[in-house]
Amino acid sequence: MRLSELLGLEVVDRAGAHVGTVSDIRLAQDGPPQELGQARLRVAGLVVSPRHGGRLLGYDRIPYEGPWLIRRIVRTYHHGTRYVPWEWIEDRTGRPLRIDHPIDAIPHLRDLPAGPGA
Amino acid sequence: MEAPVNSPGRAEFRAPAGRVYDAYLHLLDRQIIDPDGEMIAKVDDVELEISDEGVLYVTALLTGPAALGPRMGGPLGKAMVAIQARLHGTGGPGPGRIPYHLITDIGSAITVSAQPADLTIRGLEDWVRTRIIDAIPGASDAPQ
Amino acid sequence: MIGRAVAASVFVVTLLAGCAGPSFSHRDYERKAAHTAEEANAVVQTALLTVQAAGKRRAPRQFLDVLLTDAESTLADIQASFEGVQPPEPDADQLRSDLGDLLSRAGDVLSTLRIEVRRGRLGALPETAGPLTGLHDKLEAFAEEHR
Amino acid sequence: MRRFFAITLGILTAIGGFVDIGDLVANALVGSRYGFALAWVVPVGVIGICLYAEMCGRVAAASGRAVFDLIRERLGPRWGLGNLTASFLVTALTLAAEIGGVALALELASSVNYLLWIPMVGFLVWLVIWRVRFERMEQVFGLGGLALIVFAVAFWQLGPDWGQLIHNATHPTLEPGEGRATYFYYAIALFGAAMTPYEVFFFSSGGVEEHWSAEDFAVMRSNVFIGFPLGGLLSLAIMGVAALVFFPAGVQVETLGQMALPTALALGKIGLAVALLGIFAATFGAALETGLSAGYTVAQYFGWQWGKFVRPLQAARFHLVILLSLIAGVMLMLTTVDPIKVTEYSIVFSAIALPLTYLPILVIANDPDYMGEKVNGRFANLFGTVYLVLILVVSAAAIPLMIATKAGQ
Repeated sequence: MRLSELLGLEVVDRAGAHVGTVSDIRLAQDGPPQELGQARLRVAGLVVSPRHGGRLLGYDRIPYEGPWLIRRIVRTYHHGTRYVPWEWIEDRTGRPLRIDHPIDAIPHLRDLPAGPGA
Repeated sequence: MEAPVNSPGRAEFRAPAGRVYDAYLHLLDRQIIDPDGEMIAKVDDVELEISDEGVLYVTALLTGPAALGPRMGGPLGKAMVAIQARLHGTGGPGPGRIPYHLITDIGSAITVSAQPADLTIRGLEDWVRTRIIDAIPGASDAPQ
Repeated sequence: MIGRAVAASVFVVTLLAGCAGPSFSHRDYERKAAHTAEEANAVVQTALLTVQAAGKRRAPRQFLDVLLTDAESTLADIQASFEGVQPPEPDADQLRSDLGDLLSRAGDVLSTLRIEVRRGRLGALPETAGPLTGLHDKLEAFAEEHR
Repeated sequence: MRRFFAITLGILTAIGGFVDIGDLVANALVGSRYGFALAWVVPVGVIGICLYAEMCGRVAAASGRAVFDLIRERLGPRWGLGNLTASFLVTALTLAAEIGGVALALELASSVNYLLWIPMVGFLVWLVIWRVRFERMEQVFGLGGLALIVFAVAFWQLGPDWGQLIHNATHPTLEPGEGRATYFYYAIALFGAAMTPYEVFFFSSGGVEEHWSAEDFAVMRSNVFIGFPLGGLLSLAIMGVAALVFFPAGVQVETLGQMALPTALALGKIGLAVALLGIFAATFGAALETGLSAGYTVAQYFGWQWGKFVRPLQAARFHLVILLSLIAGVMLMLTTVDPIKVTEYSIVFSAIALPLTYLPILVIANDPDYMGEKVNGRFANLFGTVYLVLILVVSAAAIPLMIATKAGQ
């Protein structure tokens, strides 16, 4: 499958409540090492935003400061973005993607200890 | 390195160890270059494969109109895929494919350990080179 | 269907507006005349400045040729555009012929200037351009009066 | 001397923004129509382009990535394609106009009709892009364009009343009969020209062509802080002589010949010859800048190999895009469309391209992934934000004002 097929998918919680849409996919390089090149890269989880669009600027994740005004606008727009670990998804082929936890149990992205690249 | 995340009232999970990338932010739409800095293509999409344990692994970078078209969507996206399917060169009708194991660095560009000539992903470049540009005198000279 | 009808009627209205041209009252016509005089005056001024450069041997023939040819054709365009406007009533005819006369005389001088430049008689230009100064004043007065 | 040659990229880039064919005539027109009442726009534009050229130069030196890489990466393929379409149209239309502009300059020197020069000019532009090394190209045409300094000399020779001039520039008033909408239309046109997007495409790609690295920040900065103010100065000088010669006479400058006339009046044949040389070099330089930028934008969006630092054979699609743009430009000019009008209409596409170009630059100049230690400071972010807001306002106002004033009539 292609990575872009996951982007924009709707995500619902155990009870069917709307969580948001997939706005990015977090990859982790902790797979088994290979003969050549780098360790394998696996899908670790989904970044799920309650809003569409505007996601590429990266302000909702990278801890960088940036111009104050743009940071405020983007972070306000993406307020409530959550992180769904890949293993929480019950049925990876079903649409929408359903999580085996209630919405309140899904952590907010901003509460995660370290951003990507850390 | 695995650190459990505990948020009050929330379920626990294991935060990923090792390097972490956000695919859209760090991988998609970045420039792919060879070790000498020659530009090869853009990361137009990424191929994922599911393992027996249900883990999705990145298996290749996809390039060219057949990869970009579906992301673009709409009639334009369809046209890109159709044109690629009709005019494909040595690479076949699908997108260009750079296997994951060739990647040596993920930074502001993605470096792969292969020469562009060894990857069958540049059908149009080859066609333009041999049919048009090579026919113009001075095409293989360094500028003076 | 409705969308197409609307588009068609917009198209027709645009077409009619383009063909019929604006309808002029006497005052509109007068304003148009004053505006034409102003535009013509700018051309005359440019020609005078060009001749000034020529008189002091400050510019080569090719350059003067381009500027004076431009001035001549611009003035011809201005005149043609004014003469294309229908005077609203007989008492506008005087206005039309007064301005037309000034424009024709300026046009004649510009033509002579262009001919002399192409013959390389740069020294003669200031004398040939002599009447332009008077025409400039008259055009200015005309524009002032009818503004 | 070597140090001086190192800043020619900045000068050549600025020429495309401040004194290309459209701006040569627009500056003179504004001077002839408004005197010094619009002179304040030029420094405002110079500061804006300096800010953003410095940012994208820093990104290029730190990461080796040029501006359209950043646009595609942060805006994604769709918005990126929208910007590509608008930017490419601005650039290609300007390229066509510059070909016409070089031909008009040759007409002034030879009195041979400009239409006859157009195919030859198109071929020469292509030949320079095809064969001449990037550094040599920027030295010849960047320094040649500096001949326009003759307008500053002419301005001084015409002996303006400096006190009055400064008063008029700092207390702008409108002549009776001049509308505010038209005044702001020209203010926007001048500002838009100063910040025209192909300047940052060319400047950042030129940095990559010259293999800038993290050690070259000083060279990059001197390019920015000398090159663009010089461009602004040339632009002000042209506006100034027109204000002195044509404004009192009530003439509105509309042709390249009128624009050059004051140098003949003030300095004679030598002055005029230098001015024509400067106009030729500046329009030719702008043609090279826009021609290359047409190739840079498309190649960077799609990830193709680009640049003059490799042999043409290694960047086949890049050279094909340039070749096709040049052919299209020559054909457009041969329809006898007025080159100066063409640049006026390209402002419509600029309105779309400007914010979509400058936003990603501002964002990535803050991204430590790209920049390491060299991320924007507070100053750059504060003024970058102010200018981004200004660009948004200008973009929103450009098209309505253009329609309302019938492009400044």
